[in-house]
Amino acid sequence: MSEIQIKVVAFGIARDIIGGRELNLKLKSGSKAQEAMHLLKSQYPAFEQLSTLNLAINEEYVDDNHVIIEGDELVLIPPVSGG
Amino acid sequence: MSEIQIKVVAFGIARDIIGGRELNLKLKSGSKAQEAMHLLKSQYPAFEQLSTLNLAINEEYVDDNHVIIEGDELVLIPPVSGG
Amino acid sequence: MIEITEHKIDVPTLIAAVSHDGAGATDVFIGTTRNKTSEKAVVKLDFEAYEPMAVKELQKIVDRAKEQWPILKYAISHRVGVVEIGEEAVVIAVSTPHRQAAFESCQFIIDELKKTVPIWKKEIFEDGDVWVASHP
Amino acid sequence: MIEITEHKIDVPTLIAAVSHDGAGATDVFIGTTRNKTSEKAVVKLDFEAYEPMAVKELQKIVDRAKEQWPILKYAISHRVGVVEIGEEAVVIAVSTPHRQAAFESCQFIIDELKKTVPIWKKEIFEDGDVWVASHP
Repeated sequence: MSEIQIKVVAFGIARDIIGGRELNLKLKSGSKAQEAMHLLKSQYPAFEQLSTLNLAINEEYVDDNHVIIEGDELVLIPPVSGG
Repeated sequence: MSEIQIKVVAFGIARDIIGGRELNLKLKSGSKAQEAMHLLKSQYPAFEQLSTLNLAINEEYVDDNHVIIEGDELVLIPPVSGG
Repeated sequence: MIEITEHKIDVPTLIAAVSHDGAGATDVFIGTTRNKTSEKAVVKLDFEAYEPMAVKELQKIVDRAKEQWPILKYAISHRVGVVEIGEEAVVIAVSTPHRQAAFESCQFIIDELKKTVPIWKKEIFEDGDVWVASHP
Repeated sequence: MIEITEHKIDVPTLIAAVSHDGAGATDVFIGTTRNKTSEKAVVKLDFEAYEPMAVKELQKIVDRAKEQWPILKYAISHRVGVVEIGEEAVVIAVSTPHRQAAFESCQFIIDELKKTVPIWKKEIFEDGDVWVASHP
């Protein structure tokens, strides 16, 4: 089964958890957002402690079933706290 | 029965109705606010057309039963429209 | 701070007046002169106030607001005299620890101001004028 | 106007940006840095934003607000970087024909901003820091 390589960008506490702004992730071709999330949570168990953790692609929130494609940039959105 | 003389001060449309800022009013001693109001409405029927007409004495609203005393300055408060 | 003024209201001064280190929220209401009422063109407004009583009534409103919300500081300024289109007729600024109280107390103050404070607004049109809300 | 900025927010500029001859009401919400959270002394805040998405999400909120209220003009500015005590972290100004819509739409925008816009606040204390709301 072919793999795709994607970039993950982190903000706020998610950046602290991965220890940097970005990381690369290998996923099976056809993976959904929830599978990427599962992989990230297994690599960084601290994500499990957050109140919420959302994903955005192309500056839009995506839901669990969104299919990730080669070249996508996944952005990790921990609980927002603007204002 | 003795009379008292009081000053009436008018604002807004009440000033237009009496044709000036002030007028003097003779009332029976012991008159209440409602009697002063009745007298004013009989002299200036246009007051009857207003949505409301309140009285203030000493910079406070007074109710119908407030007893007017010599030297009081009655202020006519037509419908307010600040803001 | 409560004032009735013949001069243009300086909004930044009012905002500065409610500055407080414990404030997380400030709400500022600005009532401006609209260019129309019920589709009739308004040229300008002319406000009249029974000033000492207006200040007293405003203070009563603030006191009632303080019983309901944790107001840190407040500033209220209302114009009298001619107010041109787009100019501020009234500005109310309130600072509170959290935002809900700022919105609610600021709205309470302007709502009550319109009910009890002895200030009168005359709308001036091209062809006449009218004391607002005088008649049913 | 929607902006994410590293510079101090100039409130009068935002108020001027929502000026409109048809406006009878302008509501301005100013979120400032409090000197404490839950009794712990805050030294300053540090905001981070995913800027292009934050602007897009703010625009979506404004679009939803416009469906519900007759907003004439709006201006939203949110700081990023270090914000000292008493400084503005966010300012939202909305002008409408009448006041109820100004209060409601302004409050809607700040309420929604806090739910969906990718901006993160770190509270910095004398002895450490914390990303606000990260954990249950």
